[in-house]
Amino acid sequence: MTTRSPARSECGADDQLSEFVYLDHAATTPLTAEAAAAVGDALRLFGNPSSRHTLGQAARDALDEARAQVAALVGGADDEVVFTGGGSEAINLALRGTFAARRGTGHLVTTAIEHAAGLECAAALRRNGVDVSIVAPEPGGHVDPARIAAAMRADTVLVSVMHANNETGAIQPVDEITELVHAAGALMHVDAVQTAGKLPLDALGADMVSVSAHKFGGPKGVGALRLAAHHRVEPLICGGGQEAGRRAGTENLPGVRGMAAAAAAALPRLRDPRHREHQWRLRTRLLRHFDVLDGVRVHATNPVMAETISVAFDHVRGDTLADVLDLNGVCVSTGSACHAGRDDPSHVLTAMGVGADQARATLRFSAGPATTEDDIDVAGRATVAAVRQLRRVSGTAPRLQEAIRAG
Amino acid sequence: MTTRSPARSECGADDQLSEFVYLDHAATTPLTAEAAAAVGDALRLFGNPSSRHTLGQAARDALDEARAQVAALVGGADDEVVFTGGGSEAINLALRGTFAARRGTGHLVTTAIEHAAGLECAAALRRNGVDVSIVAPEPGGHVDPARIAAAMRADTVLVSVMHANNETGAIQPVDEITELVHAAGALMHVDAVQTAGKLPLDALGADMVSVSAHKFGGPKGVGALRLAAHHRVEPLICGGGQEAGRRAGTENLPGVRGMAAAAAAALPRLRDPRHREHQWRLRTRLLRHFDVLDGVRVHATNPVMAETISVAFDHVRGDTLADVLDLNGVCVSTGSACHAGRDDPSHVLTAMGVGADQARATLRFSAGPATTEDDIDVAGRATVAAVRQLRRVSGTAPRLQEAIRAG
Amino acid sequence: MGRFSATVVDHFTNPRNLGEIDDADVRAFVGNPVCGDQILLTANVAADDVVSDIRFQAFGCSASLAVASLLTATIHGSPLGELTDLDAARLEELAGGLAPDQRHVAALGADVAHRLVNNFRRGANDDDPISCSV
Amino acid sequence: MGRFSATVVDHFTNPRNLGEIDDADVRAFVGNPVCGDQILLTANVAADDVVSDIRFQAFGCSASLAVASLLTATIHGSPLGELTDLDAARLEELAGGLAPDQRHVAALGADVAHRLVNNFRRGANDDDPISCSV
Ligand SMILES: Cc1ncc(COP(=O)(O)O)c(C=O)c1O
Ligand SMILES: Cc1ncc(COP(=O)(O)O)c(C=O)c1O
Repeated sequence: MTTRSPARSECGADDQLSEFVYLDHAATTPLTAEAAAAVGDALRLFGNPSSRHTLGQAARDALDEARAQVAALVGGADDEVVFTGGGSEAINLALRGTFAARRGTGHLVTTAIEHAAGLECAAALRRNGVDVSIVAPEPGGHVDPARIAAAMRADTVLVSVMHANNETGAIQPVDEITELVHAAGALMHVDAVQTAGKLPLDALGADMVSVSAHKFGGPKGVGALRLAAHHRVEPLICGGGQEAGRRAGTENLPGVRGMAAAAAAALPRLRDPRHREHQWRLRTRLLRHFDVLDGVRVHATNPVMAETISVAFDHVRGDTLADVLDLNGVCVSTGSACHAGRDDPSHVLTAMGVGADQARATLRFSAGPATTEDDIDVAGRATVAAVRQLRRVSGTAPRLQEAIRAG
Repeated sequence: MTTRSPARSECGADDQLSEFVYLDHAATTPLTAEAAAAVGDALRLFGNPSSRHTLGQAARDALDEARAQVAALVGGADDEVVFTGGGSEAINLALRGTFAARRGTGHLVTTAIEHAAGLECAAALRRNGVDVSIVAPEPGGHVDPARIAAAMRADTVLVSVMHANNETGAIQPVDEITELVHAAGALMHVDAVQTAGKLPLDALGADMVSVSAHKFGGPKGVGALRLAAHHRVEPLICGGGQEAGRRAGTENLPGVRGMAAAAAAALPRLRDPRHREHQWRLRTRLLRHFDVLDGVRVHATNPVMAETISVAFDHVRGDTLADVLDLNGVCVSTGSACHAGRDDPSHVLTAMGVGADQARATLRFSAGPATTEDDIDVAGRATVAAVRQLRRVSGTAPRLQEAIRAG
Repeated sequence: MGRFSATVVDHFTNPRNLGEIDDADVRAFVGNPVCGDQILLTANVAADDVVSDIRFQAFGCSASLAVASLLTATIHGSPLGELTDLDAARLEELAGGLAPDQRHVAALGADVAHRLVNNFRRGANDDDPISCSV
Repeated sequence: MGRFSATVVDHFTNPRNLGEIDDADVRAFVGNPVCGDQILLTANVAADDVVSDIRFQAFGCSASLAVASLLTATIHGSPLGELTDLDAARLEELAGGLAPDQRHVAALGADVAHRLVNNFRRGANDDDPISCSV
């Protein structure tokens, strides 16, 4: 559907990318060339990092080096980085590990727009006797720090807020929240899965920060929790003394090396204003395509990640629209990937006050560092055509429209 | 140190293997060529299996195919396979997940020779109010089913016994134990991390079976729990609905594909009597090398895994011996890799009644499917020379010897 | 769209008989308030009970749109009497198979086909804005 | 053996002054009951207080064996009086660095060196089967 720049062909995922305009980077990203090479190298480095012989020590050295690279991305000292099996595990370790270390007592404050990992942890903690307060966002998709402050109590142990929302891209005021949480003597966790590799994390004052490699060009199934040295969590996975007793099991060396290489490749982008400008240009350009359509609404207000565009097209079903686009070689999603296949409207949009029909009419476009203006034009044109086609299929007969609204 | 067969060079790990005789397969194994290729392919297959678009569905199909391949290795239906971040996580899910689903009440029976993952889970459960009975092995390294039966109570929920011990290779009577456990209406978990790819697992009647890819030629950081459809565990990692709600988080597709390829490569070996005979020939051959030495004792009696040889050399420190061998290009370990760097004698040998001095004098040789008789000869000769050298260094003066014994 | 059969993809991409017949002999509407799928059929019936013209409009998941189109292609030129045999299983077969989470659209399609026959027999125009039977 | 310095590897692989002097002028023994490391030194001391011959036997971790050998190489030909300055830090330096979990052997080495001096000064033969100071 589009011509790719030659630089793209270095990337291992090129075979697939060349056929598709991929605008689902918030779900997962193609592996960067650096990460692919690092995984390949690590597959050959097969010793067990816990073995004392040369091959074990070579694996250990590779692990230590990777830890330093990931520490540079997430901020914090090397020994504050705990490798995990992904973003969800990091979040579980942060939330459930913190309360398990306190025998399941105390109060958790989190928000209604967290990822399923955060919300399900909150639900599990609540079932096990932890008090949980869930703060609703404002209609623009942001959590108001004043509402967090109001939810906090004397026995609040932990506050968990995401850095940017995966569905809307809304950037949350985590610095302000961290400040008030610390002032109240509580701990702060930030789910930075959507911002790692896109926004700097080293200045985050939170006690815990979760990231997932596959969202910033690393492999799937590996992530990290930045865990402040002063804070102790109960491990989710007990056993050997790996990760300084914070996560047992032979380390996922290929995954960790891949994540580290992706982190190292992402770091320079974080300091490069041209990269940010490019993403904003892409966003503006895509939205301009939609100007020819009626009934188009962008869900989140500023501040928002340029990369993530959540937009409702009235009288169109998001999942159906995504299918038409897919048939036209454009990969997007309706919201979080975890929701695919389920019919209930997004909990994030619902919490923002978006009605069920509007929520179901929503599509998420998410660009990556290699997305071009051509990609955006292909996607924009295909979307406009698809929306028009689907509106033609559903017709403009008042009765069907009325039914649609009532439904 | 040794000449390798040309077939070996297909293997991604060849660069390292060519310099070393690697006899530490119980700690971790080199990636098979099949697994390396599968990981490489999966790195290019970058969609999120939860995404509804074509790239997501391609990833989903690859995941489903891998699940079927792993199911063939562990036995059970495809939907009874839960992918995990390794053997330790599988064991944690089995043990802690079972009790969490019963609000942490009931009685667990396990053995003193389990891997740290099993023992630490038992300790964590005990801290949280579960009653735990730990059954000691017989001096030959085997758990007597009668002792398990004696430990069981009316409220016993779960019995967890490993298939073969990682330090001694002793094969446990898990079939007999499963039968008596089921007769008593309790659940059975088998830690098959050491036997997967070496012994058939499909006939295991246990309700749960744990495996780890890197022990049978797959990548590190990925494993599986075979979880009977009738049995529900509380997830360790809450969040998205992946793994049918049993383990949240974007799936480790490269890892899972690598594990599946390794499983498929291992399956024919399981049915090949020549492979078993080869492993027994290697074992016998290595032990014959030690005939020239005094004070050599093999810890486990039959039945034992041919691959795993745990042997004490009197008046020699196992860790020091391992270092000498490492300097001579032979990689072995003193026991479990998790123990490396710690001075406390092995909990497995201690439970078997082996004294601290004998336990510290122990080395574990563990062969793999590609180990040759040449490898064994190199290792055998190097070990004999090293034992003699170290005995020379410590001397035969009665006082030092006496001190050694007293220590 | 690997989850869809070639037939579904075809009808989804190139819907047949799209639209609404203004002065139709008979109309039928069905809606599923759970998943939101909706199909409107308008048809003309010739003297020999054969469906001489039929159009659809639909809102919903991709499979429901495809099944609505497939339905009109199947019904067009058929005697109304044959439609009573058109059940969900038959529609699923005609669709070249449906994934488990798409199967409800076959029931929806069969339902609206039966409504079309009933409405014609009763001389009624099914005008409930939402009716649900699935 | 990437965790060991080149010096440690050298002394571990090619121990200097291995053995026991049968009629030694002085003997010193140290043992660490926690980790089990043990070093026996036997030495002859010339009239000018210079160590004219020294041998070791050792049991323990690789680093302890290497340090025992290094110790004899350091002591050999030196005046006994200089040995009191030989502390754990100096031994670690001579060893080309020790990993944190190996550092206890430097203390063990310094201890047995000091015992050698003391035993010679006191004219005693340290014969406790196990003595521990680390
Ligand atoms: C018997 C046994 N169980 C469990 C494990 C843990 O597996 P992993 O390190 O892959 O988590 C191991 C190996 O480390 C093992 O040998
Ligand atoms: C904000 C957010 N948190 C957590 C996760 C979970 O990450 P993973 O699927 O890698 O476990 C995701 C993505 O799935 C996410 O977008």
